[in-house]
Amino acid sequence: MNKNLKEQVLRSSGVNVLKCMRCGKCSGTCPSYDEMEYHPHQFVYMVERGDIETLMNSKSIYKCLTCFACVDRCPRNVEPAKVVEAVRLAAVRQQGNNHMTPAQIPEMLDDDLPQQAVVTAFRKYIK
Amino acid sequence: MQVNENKEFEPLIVAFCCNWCSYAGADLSGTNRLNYPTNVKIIRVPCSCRVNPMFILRAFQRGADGVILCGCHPGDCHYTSGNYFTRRRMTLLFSMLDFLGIERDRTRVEWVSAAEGAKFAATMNEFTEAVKKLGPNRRLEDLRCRKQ
Amino acid sequence: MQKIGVFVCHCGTNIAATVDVKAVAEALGHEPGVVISRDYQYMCSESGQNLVKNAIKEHKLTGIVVCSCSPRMHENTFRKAAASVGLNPYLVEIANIREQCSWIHKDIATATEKAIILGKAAVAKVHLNAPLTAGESPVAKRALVIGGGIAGIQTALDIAEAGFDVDIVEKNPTIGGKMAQIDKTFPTLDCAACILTPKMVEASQNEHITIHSFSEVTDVKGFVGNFTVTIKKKARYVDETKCTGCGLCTEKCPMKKVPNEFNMGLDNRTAIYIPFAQAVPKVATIDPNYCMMLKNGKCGVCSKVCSVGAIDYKQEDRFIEQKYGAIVVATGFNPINLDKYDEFAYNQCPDVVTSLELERLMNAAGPNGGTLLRPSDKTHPHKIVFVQCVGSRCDDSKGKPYCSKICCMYTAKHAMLIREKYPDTEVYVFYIDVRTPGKNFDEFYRRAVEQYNVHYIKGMVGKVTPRSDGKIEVQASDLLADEQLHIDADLVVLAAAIEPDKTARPLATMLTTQMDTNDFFTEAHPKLRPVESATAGIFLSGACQGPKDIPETVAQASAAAAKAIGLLVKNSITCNPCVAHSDELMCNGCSSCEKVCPYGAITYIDKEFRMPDRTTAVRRVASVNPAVCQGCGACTVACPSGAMDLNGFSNSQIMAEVDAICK
Amino acid sequence: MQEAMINRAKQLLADGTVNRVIGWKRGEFAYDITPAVFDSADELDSDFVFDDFTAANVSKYLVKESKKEGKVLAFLKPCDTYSFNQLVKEHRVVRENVYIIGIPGGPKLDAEKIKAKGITGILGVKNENYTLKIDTVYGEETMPFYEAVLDKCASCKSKKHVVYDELMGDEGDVLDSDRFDMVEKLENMTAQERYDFWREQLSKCIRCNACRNVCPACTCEKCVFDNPASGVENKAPADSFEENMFHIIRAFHVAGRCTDCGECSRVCPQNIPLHLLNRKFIKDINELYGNYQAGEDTTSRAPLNDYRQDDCEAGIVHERGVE
Repeated sequence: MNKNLKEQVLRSSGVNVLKCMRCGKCSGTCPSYDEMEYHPHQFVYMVERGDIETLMNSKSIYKCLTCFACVDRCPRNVEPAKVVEAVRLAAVRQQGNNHMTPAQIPEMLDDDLPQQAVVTAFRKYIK
Repeated sequence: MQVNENKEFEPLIVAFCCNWCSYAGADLSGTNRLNYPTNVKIIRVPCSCRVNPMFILRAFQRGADGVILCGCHPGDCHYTSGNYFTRRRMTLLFSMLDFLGIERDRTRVEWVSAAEGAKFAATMNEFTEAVKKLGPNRRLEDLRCRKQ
Repeated sequence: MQKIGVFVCHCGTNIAATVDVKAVAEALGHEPGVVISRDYQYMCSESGQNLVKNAIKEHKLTGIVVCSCSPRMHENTFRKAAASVGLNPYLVEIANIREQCSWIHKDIATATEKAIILGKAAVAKVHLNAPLTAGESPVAKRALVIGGGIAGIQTALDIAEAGFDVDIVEKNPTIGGKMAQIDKTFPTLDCAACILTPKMVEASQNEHITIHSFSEVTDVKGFVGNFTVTIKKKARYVDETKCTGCGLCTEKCPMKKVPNEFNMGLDNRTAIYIPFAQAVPKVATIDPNYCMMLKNGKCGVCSKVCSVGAIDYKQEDRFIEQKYGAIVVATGFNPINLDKYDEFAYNQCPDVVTSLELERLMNAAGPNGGTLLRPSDKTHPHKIVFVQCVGSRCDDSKGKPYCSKICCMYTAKHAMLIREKYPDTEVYVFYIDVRTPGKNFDEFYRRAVEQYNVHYIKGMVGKVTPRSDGKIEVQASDLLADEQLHIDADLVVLAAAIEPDKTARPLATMLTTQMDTNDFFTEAHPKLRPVESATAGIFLSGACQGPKDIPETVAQASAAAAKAIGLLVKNSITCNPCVAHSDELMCNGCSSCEKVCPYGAITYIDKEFRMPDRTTAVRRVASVNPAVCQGCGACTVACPSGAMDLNGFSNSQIMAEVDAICK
Repeated sequence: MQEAMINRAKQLLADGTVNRVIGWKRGEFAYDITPAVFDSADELDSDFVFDDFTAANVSKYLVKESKKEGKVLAFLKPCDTYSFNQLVKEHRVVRENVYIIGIPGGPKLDAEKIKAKGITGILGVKNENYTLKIDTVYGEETMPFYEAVLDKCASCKSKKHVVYDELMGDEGDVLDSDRFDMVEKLENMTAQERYDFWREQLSKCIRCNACRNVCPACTCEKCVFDNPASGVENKAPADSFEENMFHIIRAFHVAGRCTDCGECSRVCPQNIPLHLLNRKFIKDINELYGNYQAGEDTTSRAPLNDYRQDDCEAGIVHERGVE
């Protein structure tokens, strides 16, 4: 279990996973359920257990549509979609270490490339 | 305030405790033989809301170095709402004393239930230590009441 | 001239081991006013008490201080001892030198010093103690029960059984409450009407019970033993004393399209109606919102057909006033409104029903005569989905934070009854947890699973979608199979959370009783006084205090009755003499004290005063009702002029203690 | 204005609406103006004054006046109406016995500030385009008008009348005032600095009781400080403690009831900024329990006679301001 990762996910999602009463309504309501290896209620529970890496390595994090149906319907206001988003963010950030360095920028610059894309790339990959 | 032989400052602490929770909590810390300093002297009141700001000022006038007020936890008041009024009154009074430059650590409100003997003892230990650090109450004393 | 006796207890070695009791007795003997100071092995023992008593007699003591254990322990012992030899019990003070001194300190010198200071504080206080006499106030030998459901009926029957008059106030035209609407009861599956209606009849025939149906409490004044209550008897446009309940008017009434609240609006009734066949009182009531005679003066059929002339279109609300010694609140519950849970499509689809609606659908007196049919097309449902915890166990923003307690059991009951009667029906129950503590409860639920083959699925329904083909698509998760299920159901039943009746909150204000944030009445103590409110003389019965099933409700109803009877058998109640009192000469009449009084014990009167210049002036001054005041002292601090003071803990007494401690 | 007020008062006396008028009259000096009751038109003509020095709040006098026979006419400035309303709320005045004419408020002038400029022998003042022309026995002097304004008017909180039977002049609004600035400044000092500040100020107290006697919230039938049975009776500040005690208790007793009319500081002969104590309570109440203006209405619960289950704990004092 990776404690730092768990804290990072909890902090960036702002979700208190301990509020979950394991009713499964999030998964009952999820339109992407069949696409996902791990389902919304499992996200909440696995984050509670600190099992973040498994989630990060799963395709499930990209299957969430962020439709927020689970957030809307969760009786305990746990907001599972925000947890999924936070895990996705953790995955994205972690990969960044060897994706882009400032030195690479000049060769990448392209007049057609919007500047915002560079900024976004940094925001995503360097941390 | 007492000064003992090795000159260590021994503060005088007056504790107002409500009859139903905190006084019983103090009794429980006795029953469980949990130590706290002799500096603390308890006055029993029916409810923390019985404590008039004048009593607190009076204690300081007569030489107390710290005053602590204990009552039931909010929501548990024997009289249902007394401690809610206490909380507002004491918040404002303590804020005013602070405004006048009186040390903040000389006053305190703590909620202690009848089951929290350990909390009572710990609170009294802590509070006594805090007041000890401040030294004798000089900013709110009546010189005529100072003991030689 | 004060003559004070000091008695220092060794408590064996409990005190004497760490406090030099002789030194304490010696030191306190020199305090002003102290004429005798003694120490003794066990002051609370027979011989110790005799020592105290003899000293009181011999020295004609005006007050005593006992340095011993906590006053919570033996204050009463020594008060009684003092009273037995003629010393007012409130002239006794205890210095707590055991729990708050000897037991917590180890050093004999400092512990002794502290014990002396605590003793001095008690002596300083007892100097200012005044003899107090507990007042008495009479008890009106009549009880009021607010709410005529099973809780109210049971309470009233028990009180009447003890021989006291009791009035039931019920806001609906009939007593019976929710239980009257229920089809069968768990865990025995006997029919609710069969066990309830005999009780209703018993209540109506009991000579001690008066039923005020279609009535409301509008005002409560007074205090324990002496409440004055105003009851509004709403106009029902039918003379109760004449109506025989023959029902001819309800047959002939031309206005037949009124949603029938008894059947949860699943069918219609007439504008003049009797809620159900076994209603008590069995008297017709005209609904003024639908009656054409009352609305535009055209009709009058019921009046024409009534052979006893009971119809009275000119009837008005009547108010009656009655004195009561005790009040029992039994206002019950309602299922919550499901408007905000649109994922369950309750408002879109008639075939999504609440459990209480299902009770009516299945009941022989219900809209379908006991055959379970879908409300939309009156066909047999073959697949039924039950959804648990709808609005219960939610975050505050999403619903009720508590467990509604009864849903697990009634759902098991529904599932079982359906499978019994219609074996071709598949029943699914989506649950988060199945909570069935109670006698024969878990066995009952297991029977539903094992014998009746009800599909219990751990998981929650996420979405309910009515389809054009008449099916209802239920999307849910099955957590154990780790699967998302899609069920084409014919009927969906929602176990809606229950909440206290809306009339409870204004009633609590009238009664000055406390409620929690969910509007359930707060009991005086959650463990030890579960059927009393914190306000003396007000008792709680049934679901108004928290979610309850029928057996629990009846148990609590009888407990509340026992408490009320315990009060009513007394001719008078002794009041706590340590109450607040106001010095009229100093009172400003500013109403601050009234605002902080949790018991409504303070009222204001205009009183004439003779002024120093011999004129008279009328001033508004506070007056404390000693029978209501509980002696918290909140008013004493709210009072800016210091007119308000508290017996037994007066300003001067507490300041004397402060001074003695700080000396 | 004075002319119009006298005329209206005479009318109301004549038609029997009221049988007396409470207003102001001149004392020994032009700036020495005190509240007074007038029984007749003649008295009004000869003595009634309303000018830049009529700062006194007459509300408190109505505690006694409103209990006498017949109706009394009172001219109330906006700040006075708050005091009056608060007294109605506390059942201290009989509303039906008072006919209120709302009159425009200040800014009123502080004679002390004029004298501080070395200007003495004041006979009268005139405000010309915010230059104060002062007629003295030694000739005319001038000074900027705003430098002579009373402190309580400089931080005026409202130009609105919260209660009246009729209005003279235009109705104003509640203002955004900077009245808590000085409280905030003190809060940001160290405890030692605050202590030194208040010791210096309160040690000037001579216990003349002017603050208490003028305060419209201090209307107790018997003040605790005059009551031997209260245990805190004292009539002279014999020790620094008593200087503190008197002012803390007085401020606490009016907390949640003080309308911030500023009369206490205006009348203090020692110029102690007593209003800061009251404003500290008002500021705390606003910040901790929600904005509350005493006297704004006659029905709301005073903050100290009210509570919320989620109120902050007393420990919040440790988290605010500077130690």
